[in-house]
Amino acid sequence: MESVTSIKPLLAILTSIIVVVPILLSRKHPNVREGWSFLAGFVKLAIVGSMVPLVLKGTVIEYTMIEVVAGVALKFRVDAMGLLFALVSSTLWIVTTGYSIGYMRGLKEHSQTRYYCFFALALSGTIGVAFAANLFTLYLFYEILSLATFPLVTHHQDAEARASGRKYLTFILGSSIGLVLPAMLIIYNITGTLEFSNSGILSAGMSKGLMSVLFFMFIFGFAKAAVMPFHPWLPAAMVAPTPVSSLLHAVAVVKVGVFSIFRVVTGIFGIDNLRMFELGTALCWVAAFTILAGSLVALSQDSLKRRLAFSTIGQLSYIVLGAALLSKQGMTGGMLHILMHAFGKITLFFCAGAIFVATGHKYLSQMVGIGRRMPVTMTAFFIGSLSVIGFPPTGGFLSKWYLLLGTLEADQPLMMFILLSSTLLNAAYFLPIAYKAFFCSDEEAQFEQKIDEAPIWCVAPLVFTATVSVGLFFFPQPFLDLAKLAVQGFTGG
Amino acid sequence: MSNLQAPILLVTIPLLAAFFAALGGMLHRKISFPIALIAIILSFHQSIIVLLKVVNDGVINYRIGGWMPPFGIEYVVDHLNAMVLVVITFVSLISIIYSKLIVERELPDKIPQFYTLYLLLTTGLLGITITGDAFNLYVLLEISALATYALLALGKDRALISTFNYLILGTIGASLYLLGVGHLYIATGSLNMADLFRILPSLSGNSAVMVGFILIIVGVWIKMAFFPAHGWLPNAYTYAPSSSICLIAPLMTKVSVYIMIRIMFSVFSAEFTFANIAWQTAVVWCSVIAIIGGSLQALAQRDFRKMLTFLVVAEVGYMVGGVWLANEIGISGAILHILNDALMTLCLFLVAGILIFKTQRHQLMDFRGMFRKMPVTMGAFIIGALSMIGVPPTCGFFSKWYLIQGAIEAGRWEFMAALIFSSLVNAVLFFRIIEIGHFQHETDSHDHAEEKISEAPAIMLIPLVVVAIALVVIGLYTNDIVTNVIQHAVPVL
Amino acid sequence: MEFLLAKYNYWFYILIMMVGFYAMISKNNLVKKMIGVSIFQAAIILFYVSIGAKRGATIPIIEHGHDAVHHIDPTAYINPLPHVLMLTAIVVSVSTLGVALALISKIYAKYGTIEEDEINEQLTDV
Amino acid sequence: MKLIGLIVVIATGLLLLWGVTDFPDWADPQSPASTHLSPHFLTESIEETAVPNVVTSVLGDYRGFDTMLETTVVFAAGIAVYTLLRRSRRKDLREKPEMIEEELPHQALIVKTICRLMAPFMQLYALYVIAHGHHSPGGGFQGGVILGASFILLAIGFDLKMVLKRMREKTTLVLGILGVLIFSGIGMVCVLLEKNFLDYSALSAILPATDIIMARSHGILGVEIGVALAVMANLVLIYVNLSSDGKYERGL
Repeated sequence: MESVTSIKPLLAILTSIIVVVPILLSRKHPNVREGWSFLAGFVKLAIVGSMVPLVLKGTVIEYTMIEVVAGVALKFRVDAMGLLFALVSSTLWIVTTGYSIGYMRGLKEHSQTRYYCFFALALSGTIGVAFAANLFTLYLFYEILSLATFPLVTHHQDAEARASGRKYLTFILGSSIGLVLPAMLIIYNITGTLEFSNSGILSAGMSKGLMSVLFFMFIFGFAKAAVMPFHPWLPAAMVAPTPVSSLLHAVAVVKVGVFSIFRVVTGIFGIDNLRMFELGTALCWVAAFTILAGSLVALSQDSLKRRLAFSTIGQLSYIVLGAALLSKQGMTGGMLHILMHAFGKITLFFCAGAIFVATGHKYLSQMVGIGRRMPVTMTAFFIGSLSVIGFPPTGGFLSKWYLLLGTLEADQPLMMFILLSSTLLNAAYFLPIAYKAFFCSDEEAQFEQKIDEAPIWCVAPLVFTATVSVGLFFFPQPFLDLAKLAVQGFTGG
Repeated sequence: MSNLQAPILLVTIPLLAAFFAALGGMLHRKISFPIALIAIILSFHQSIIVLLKVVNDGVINYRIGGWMPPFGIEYVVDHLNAMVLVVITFVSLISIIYSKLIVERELPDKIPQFYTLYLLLTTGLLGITITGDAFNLYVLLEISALATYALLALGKDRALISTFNYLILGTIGASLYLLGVGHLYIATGSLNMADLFRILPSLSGNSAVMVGFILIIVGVWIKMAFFPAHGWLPNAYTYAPSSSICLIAPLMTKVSVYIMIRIMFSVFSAEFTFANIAWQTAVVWCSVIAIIGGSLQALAQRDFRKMLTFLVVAEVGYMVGGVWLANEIGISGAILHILNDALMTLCLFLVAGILIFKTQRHQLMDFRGMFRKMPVTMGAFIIGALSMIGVPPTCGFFSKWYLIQGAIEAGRWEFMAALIFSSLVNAVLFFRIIEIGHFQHETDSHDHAEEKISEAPAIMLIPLVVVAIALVVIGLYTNDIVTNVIQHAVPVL
Repeated sequence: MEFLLAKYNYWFYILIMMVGFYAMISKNNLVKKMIGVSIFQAAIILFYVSIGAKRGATIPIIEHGHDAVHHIDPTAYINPLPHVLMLTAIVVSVSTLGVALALISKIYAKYGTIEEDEINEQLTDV
Repeated sequence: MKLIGLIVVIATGLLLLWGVTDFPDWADPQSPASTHLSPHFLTESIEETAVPNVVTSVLGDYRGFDTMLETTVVFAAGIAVYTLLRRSRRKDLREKPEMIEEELPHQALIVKTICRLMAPFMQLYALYVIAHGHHSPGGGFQGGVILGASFILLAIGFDLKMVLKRMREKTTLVLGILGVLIFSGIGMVCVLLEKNFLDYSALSAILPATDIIMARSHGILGVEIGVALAVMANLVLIYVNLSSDGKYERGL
């Protein structure tokens, strides 16, 4: 595979770090401040987008900054998988910025400058993980992301935020220092490198015990992927303002977790090694458990955001499962699900936020008949639900389709069964919401038959993402191509 | 024979300046500060010259009085002490600028004496580092010790009694060192380190040499507060005046570690030192206890400075343990940690000093609302904290990296576990403070009127920011430092 | 016996040193601790000076130093180096003692006692 | 605590005893200490420095740097004690009004007279010890200590005021600093003359009619004077501060 050296990946990361300065300087003028955020968003997207044609041709873009330890450099490498993820994150950053304006101003939140600064930093962390060429660089940006999101999660600075922030850090930071760091060092000690390679850097000659221990240190260490039992931080983090939950805890943070798992599975351990030691199957079971348990718990949640959070936990493990299947179709499905779930879930979170801005309600029991008042929002909600459930004609169907094919290819019919039953569960916890919103008797309805939507800054983004969710079903290119290209690289096909 | 005078100048400039500061101070108390400042700047400059010279041309030998060693006293600058010299002058420079205002407030009637003692202490530390003569080292050890006693005793509360305890233990340590040197002298007839290094291998098995080694090492351990002789340090440092602690806390223990390394590898040899595996194991276990015990004790503190002092104890464990891992990576890690730990300890003590300067208090609870009041200080604090925890790209991460690599290489899992554990505890420690700073406001948290920013004066802030930036920059340039400097300092094993 | 006699200086230095060492560690009175320190350091000085001794030699001042150059027999004079070192060590111990006494005097002014346990009692009371 | 202390002490003692077993016999002319460095000093001292007292030549020249630093140690101790004890604020001075009026020293006529008689002789002897250190036992330290002792004797025999009248606080401080400055200054002059630090042979360039060897001898003398001044002044400084608790009033 040919590679090109270009500073673009670094620029893409730096854009959102540098923009912190003008944001801080213009803190007295909110319109200018948000203008900077938008500008950075578009610049970033343009940089990321400009790399697509090259990568689609099978080229890899590399940029080495500095060698920090012998054999380990601060190095970026843009391949199909990373670009796919970066594209999703930077697109959704712009959308979320728009949504933030509506949400934060609608609720007159405090410390908005701090909010936008850390948001930008978090995005840098995300893109950094996407473009990391080795485990060290990935770890570095992973930690930056953990730290940058802490002030966002605890934005309200009250007792609840404090408790959640503590839980958030305990899981995220604790697992990454306690598990990922030693695992990384042991691997460096064995191999002398941390560079991701398409066939893995560990040799097959390792003992099974050591390899399994290391493997699960990574799986659980990347607690952002919320694989059970390392999931409790995610529901807790829902105390954050909704734009944070939507971008970070449906897209950036959690996807960074699964993305890291993907990277480690393919780039460090190598598919062949994992197959040989049957670690893929073991991971399948962990993921399957998380899928079912997450969905079941989601059923019982009354708080809309918590329900979404548990749904996210389940959905994330779809992606982990995709990786764990170690089959071409499964991995394609997993990668696509990063994208599809992102658009679907962010729509749902946007809706939850819009409802909160417009009515102040958080609980499902208070939302009966809300479709009468906010038809646009709830229609988008419905579409988002369909996408997450995996119902055509939404993007979610495609990724689930590939995942199901993957189970067949990997000869794991049981996993297929689990996927299907979880789809039913998804339907069971999402559809009633949409149903009750529109179809209820007048006595039941808690809202007047009068359209009163959230501010336009809130509604426009969610309409956009819902539309994209549908659009992705019909036009999955170039994402599908990127995913296939990436998988081709790993499996050597 | 006009040769390079930098090695002697960098020691004698502060020494002469000490005398002039005392003389000038009798004329007017404000004269001593500029004298001291200029001297330390010059000394810093000379140390950089020396470092560059060593990196380019190798070891420098300087014969004092023009006498041939071993008859005369010799200065030997190799890669190891060239680096430590720069660290010492840098820390000294930073904290002399920083502490100008503090001195004027804390010790208004003792300003000239303060600067005289400060310069003597710097001289002592520089001399210890640069000398190539075992007895000369003892004299310098005492100069720095006497200056330290006086500086520490100027503090409040229990300063007197804890300084007295330090004096007793420090004297025991220095006396044991002297006794050990006597044992070497009786066995070899020489005091020059290089000469001893030549003669000692022919005396293997000589009990006088063995006892000499034990006495010296134990003496140095007492000086550096290594478990179980660590009891004196926390109290002595906690109650010290914040003007001098920024010089003492980062350097004293580090210089003692340097002495240990120097004695182990440049007077004795690695083969001699590591001949007995049981001893090695015992020392590593002691450092494990030091690390874990220090961290846990730190966790129990409510006073910020006392917490830091226990961390100093834990960090000593890092370095001693790293050296006694008995492999090149571990020793590199320990040497790198001398540099990194000096800077991060400095950074945190500078923050403590600013806190005391602004609020007159130093409990953890006094960080309340600090993020709003002092954003720059807290920013630097966070960088220092991250470095202590070991989050990339701060330099603390990289020394931990090397130390853990060394532990893996040596198969000392207990040491690795202790390091990871201490990282986790540090994370708890510092995020507890960040939480206090972030959440607890004296005013209502939803108050829109931004609280007034009230930072420390620029003369204190700029040194702090410089150190914080240095923490990151040094982290990024770790590889250059290791390949150009530290690699040459590590004995071939 | 031969063996014991041949090194008797060294046996004694250890004995004296341990007396001082014990006082340093175990005495409650701060001044007594300092006396211990002094004994300890005196023992070290004794140790060093013993190294310098040489049977049948005299003090290291060269006789007829300013006469014409003649052969100097190094075995006729004792080793000067330990004496030089101990001049330094004496000064150091005096200096340490001075600073320690200054500290003790301040401690006395503050706590009204120089017994360690009484000071500790006062400290825990606060 | 006492038990632990005892155990530590006994353990250390045993360790040291074990170390002694491999020592060369006491006063053995063939011991390494007597054969490695010392013959060089003994045989070359006169040739290289023109100083018959080898202790002085090693102290002042071969290991002159050690000596300079130990002078610095005394200086550091002096400054440390001064910093810790000296009270300058008026408020501090007014504290502690209760002073026990001990009349005894003032009435002890015999003591006073003897002290007064002794002091000049002591000082004279001290000067001799300093100046004659090249040829007989003695040198800067010994002379400095005797000088200092003469002042302390006066302070004990009379009272502190009497000494302070003859040697003011400022004079003591300046002399103390001057002593170490002389020493390190000579060292720096050598550097300025493009030789190594403390290489007194460089002084032959500025001293009239001296060759390299004699320059070393003179250099040692200069250094010894510095040492003497520093030791005297700092001992007096330490004594005065300790005995008067930093108040410079009465003394013991």
